[in-house]
Amino acid sequence: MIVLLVLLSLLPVLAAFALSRRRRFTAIVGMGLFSLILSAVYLLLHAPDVAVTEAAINAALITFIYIIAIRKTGRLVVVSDEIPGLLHREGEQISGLEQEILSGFARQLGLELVIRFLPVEQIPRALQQGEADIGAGGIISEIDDSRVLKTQGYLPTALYYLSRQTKPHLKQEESAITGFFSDLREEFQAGKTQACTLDLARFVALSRSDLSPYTVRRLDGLFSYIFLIAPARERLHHQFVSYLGKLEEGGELEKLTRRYFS
Amino acid sequence: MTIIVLLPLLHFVFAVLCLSWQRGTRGIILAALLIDTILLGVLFAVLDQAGSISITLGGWGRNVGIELVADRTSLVFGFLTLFLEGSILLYLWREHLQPYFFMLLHLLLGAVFSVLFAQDLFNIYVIMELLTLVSFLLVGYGKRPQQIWASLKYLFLASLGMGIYLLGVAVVYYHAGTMNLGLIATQLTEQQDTTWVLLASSLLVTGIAVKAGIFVFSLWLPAAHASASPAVSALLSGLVIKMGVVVLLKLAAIFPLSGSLLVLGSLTGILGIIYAITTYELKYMLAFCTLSQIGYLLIGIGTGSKVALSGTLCYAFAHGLFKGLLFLAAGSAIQATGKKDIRELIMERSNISLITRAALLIGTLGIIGLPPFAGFCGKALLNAGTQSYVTQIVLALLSFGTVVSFARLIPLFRFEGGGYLPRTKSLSFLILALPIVLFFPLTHLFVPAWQWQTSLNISVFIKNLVVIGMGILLARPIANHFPHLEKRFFRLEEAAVVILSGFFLVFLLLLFA
Amino acid sequence: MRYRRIGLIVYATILVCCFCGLVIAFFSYQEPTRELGAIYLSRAPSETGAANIVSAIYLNYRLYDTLFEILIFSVAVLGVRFYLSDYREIVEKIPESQIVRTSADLFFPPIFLIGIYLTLSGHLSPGGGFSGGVVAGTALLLCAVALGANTVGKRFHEPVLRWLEWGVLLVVLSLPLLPIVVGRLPFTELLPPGTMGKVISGGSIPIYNLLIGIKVFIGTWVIIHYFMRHRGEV
Amino acid sequence: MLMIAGVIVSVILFGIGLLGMIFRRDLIIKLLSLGLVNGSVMLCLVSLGSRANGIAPIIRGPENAGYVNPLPQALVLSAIVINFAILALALVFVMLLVEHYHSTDSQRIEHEIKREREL
Repeated sequence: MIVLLVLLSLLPVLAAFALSRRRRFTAIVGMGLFSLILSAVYLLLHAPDVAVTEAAINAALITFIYIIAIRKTGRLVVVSDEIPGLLHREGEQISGLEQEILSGFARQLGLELVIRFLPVEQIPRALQQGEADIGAGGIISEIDDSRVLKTQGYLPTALYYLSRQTKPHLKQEESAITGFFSDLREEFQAGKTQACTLDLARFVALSRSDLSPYTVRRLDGLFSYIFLIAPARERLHHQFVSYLGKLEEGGELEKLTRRYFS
Repeated sequence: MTIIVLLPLLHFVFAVLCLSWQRGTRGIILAALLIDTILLGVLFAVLDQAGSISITLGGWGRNVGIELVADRTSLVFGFLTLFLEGSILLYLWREHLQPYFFMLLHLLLGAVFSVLFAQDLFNIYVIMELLTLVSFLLVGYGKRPQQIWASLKYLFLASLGMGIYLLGVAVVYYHAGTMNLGLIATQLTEQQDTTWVLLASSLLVTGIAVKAGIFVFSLWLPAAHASASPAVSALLSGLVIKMGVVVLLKLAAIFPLSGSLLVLGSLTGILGIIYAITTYELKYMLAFCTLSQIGYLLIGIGTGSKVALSGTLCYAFAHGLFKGLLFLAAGSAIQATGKKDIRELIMERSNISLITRAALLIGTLGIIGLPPFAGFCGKALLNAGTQSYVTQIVLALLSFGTVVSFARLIPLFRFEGGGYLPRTKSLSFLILALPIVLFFPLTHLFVPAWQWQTSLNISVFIKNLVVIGMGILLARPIANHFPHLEKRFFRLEEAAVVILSGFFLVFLLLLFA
Repeated sequence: MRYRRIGLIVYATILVCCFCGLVIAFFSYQEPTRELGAIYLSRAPSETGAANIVSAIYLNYRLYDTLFEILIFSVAVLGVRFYLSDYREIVEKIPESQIVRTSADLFFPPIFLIGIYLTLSGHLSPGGGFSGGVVAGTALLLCAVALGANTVGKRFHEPVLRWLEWGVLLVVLSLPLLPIVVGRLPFTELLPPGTMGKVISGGSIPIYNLLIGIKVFIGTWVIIHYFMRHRGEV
Repeated sequence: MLMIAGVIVSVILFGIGLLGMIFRRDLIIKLLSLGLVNGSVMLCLVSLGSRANGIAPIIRGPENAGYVNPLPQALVLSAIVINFAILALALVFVMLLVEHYHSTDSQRIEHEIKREREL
């Protein structure tokens, strides 16, 4: 009787715990455990048939197929915006400085590199949801987002403020870089954009088109490019930081940088 | 009496046969149609004499076994199923579909037949879940992402609804000690303390309402019905939605639901028609219209008089026919032009076959209730069955709204051009169009003559014609000046919240009724 | 936008709490009527001959419900097969460690036997076709994890499996209609109940258990196989 | 007493499942919550049939007292299988969606679909 009451009161706690987890794996295993306890409760409520069925179907089978469905076998998933020079498509291939760094890192870990393109502002969310491991694509060290982990800066950069008005003035909220770069470029070519902030790589890529109606101002301060890591992947964060450190020490980073930004 | 067991079970057997004997799919289809016709004919003959028949499976008593009951309601819906089945199978005759599809179709039909005869709350739960799963798979059959998402949303909300329903079953079983609807009714008259009925009936109604296409509850419906393939949309809109209504009819016979059903009916009718007026995508418009037409049926059930119940049956039958026809014809019009928007369809009307447009016209005439077409008969009976002025005004408003939303189709019907349409499809339109045109003589099979005498008079004709005329005149100004409507409620999370709010609405309505 | 979201959160939380409170409050916690349960308990042993009353209800008194349930299970298996069949396949990595294989070898026979036992003794003790079939399927799951799903899958001839699956379903669906041939109403029990507690007793309950067990075993294996072969990356 | 505890716990579980379905945006977790909603109703049914110091409804001897109510258990057996079917099929559909949208976030999928329809 007392065992039964204890188990019964454990059920809501376990369910609430499992369903509030950020990682899906934990949630699924938690619900599997929940089903196991539920089947024990059924047994104590003198319902052995139900207990056996519950344990076989809900605790074992469902948990198994859910775990299988979410299992990522050896993939390093990167979400990124498409920035010429850093990470961009050339036909079927993806190339760029960040792509070289990431593929080297993936090779070191023995994982397959998968890159998906997302607008910049959606990257932290994707990382937080566990849909991806690393966020890339010209992310500035100034990014104000405590939900994700950051690496050190691997390449110094600068920020430029472009405006159609003659006397550019900068508001705080206009300093964010948002959306797909390709959309931004189209808008620039159509002349729709009034003002925006750009980092060095984006600025270089844009400067091939006509920027004459804009006044350009370089912002003060030291900026650099960084990577973002999913908050649940602390170990990966640690490995990536040390990998970047090694690249810098060995001078390989400089070589790579020169290949793309001479 | 074995008929009411055979009708569903034979369909399940056919379903399995479809899958294992792939070459004979067409033969199986024809055999199923033939057997259905014969069985329903026999059932009609039996019911004509007996009124209603019942069987308790296994020869056990009503309390321990499962009882099946066939009455006038099941007969009417059975014939509706037969018409839709024939038409849809002909529509799909030339299309290359996998045997899997036909298996699902037969499972759906079998489940529909078993809902009609079900008399046990848990039995209804199991059948409704089968119905949910099969229609979920049918909506997603094309594997397009939009379809997949629409059907997933449907599954989420419908099985949430069924969870609520099962909770209601638990409450009923706990207090009444049985799940047989007839026995519950006797329990209700014997017990003194029946406060539990409030909770039980609001849970049951909420659960079923999610599947019955009532506006506040079934917000999954527009996306699912609009993104499915035409034949599936016709089946879902014409038939599957009605099964929820059938269950509500059965529930209303024992629980005191009339007031709340009246309010829910007016709500779903008016909200549905408002959304239909502002939507220009043809299939979405039809789907919203389905939501509003369910309002008629609920008002009829809520009124509860004999004439109104006949009207409900009549209108359900009619709505199944014309909504099936409209969805099939809309599907082939969209297929012919590649356009979904009504305005674009009108521009390219010369590519749409004349027969398709004629079918659309007959469906439209049916739905706006021009005498003597199908919609009119149901509306006349419903009108005569209600005494209160408020209900009559609501009914008139609904008719008016329907006319306004369908008046935009009028330019489509100009007699010109015309593309190609396979003969089997024309035949499938004919199967549904014929009963729409000849609906009035058909209703004499299940509506007693005295009900017609009380409900058919010159004022009903005039009223209907005035509403139709006003609707056509005012269609353009109304559609042009309608404000933009909020579409956020149709998302998954919001829809779930709205279902919960709907539960409280039903609860409060029952509390103060 | 943000305020809307907060408003929604507050509103929904209040709604859910009210819902729970309402249901708890409106339950009248009197002693429930046990009449129907008592009827089953007193009548079932003599009428059906099954010692496990749950089985007696499940496969005799309320067999009609169970038919729908089997159909639902079959639809699920069918759906998984249909929708995953053209989903991208993955190259399987078979674990190389000997421990996994040995433990699979060690555990497969007893678990499989438990499954068979549960299936066949459903009318005497807890269990029955559904749980037995799933347990036996889980035994195969162990093998599939250790040896790879495709290796295990090759040992089954796929068409035979499919025929067996649908054939069994056909038999289960047409068995209740069999009494019509004899001139009695469908769903009537034709076999004698036998002595309660004996291995052969319970009328047709063991037959249904066996058929359902086979059906569910195959279905479980198909589900496991397809999920392992077309592993997702959700 | 036992029954009351069972009913209260199952209604609380129902509420937790509802909250999970509404607030978690991840489809997989939404599905788990749906499973919880259905599972809680089953717990409710089983505990309605229970009684203190009961015996499992498997007849061992001639005495005929103290058995718990077998009917809810038989119903729950059906419900568990139905729940399984729903969860398995919905998972397949989620996998198909992820193949296309690369996300299990319901709101993002909804957003993408809206954009596709407007195009």
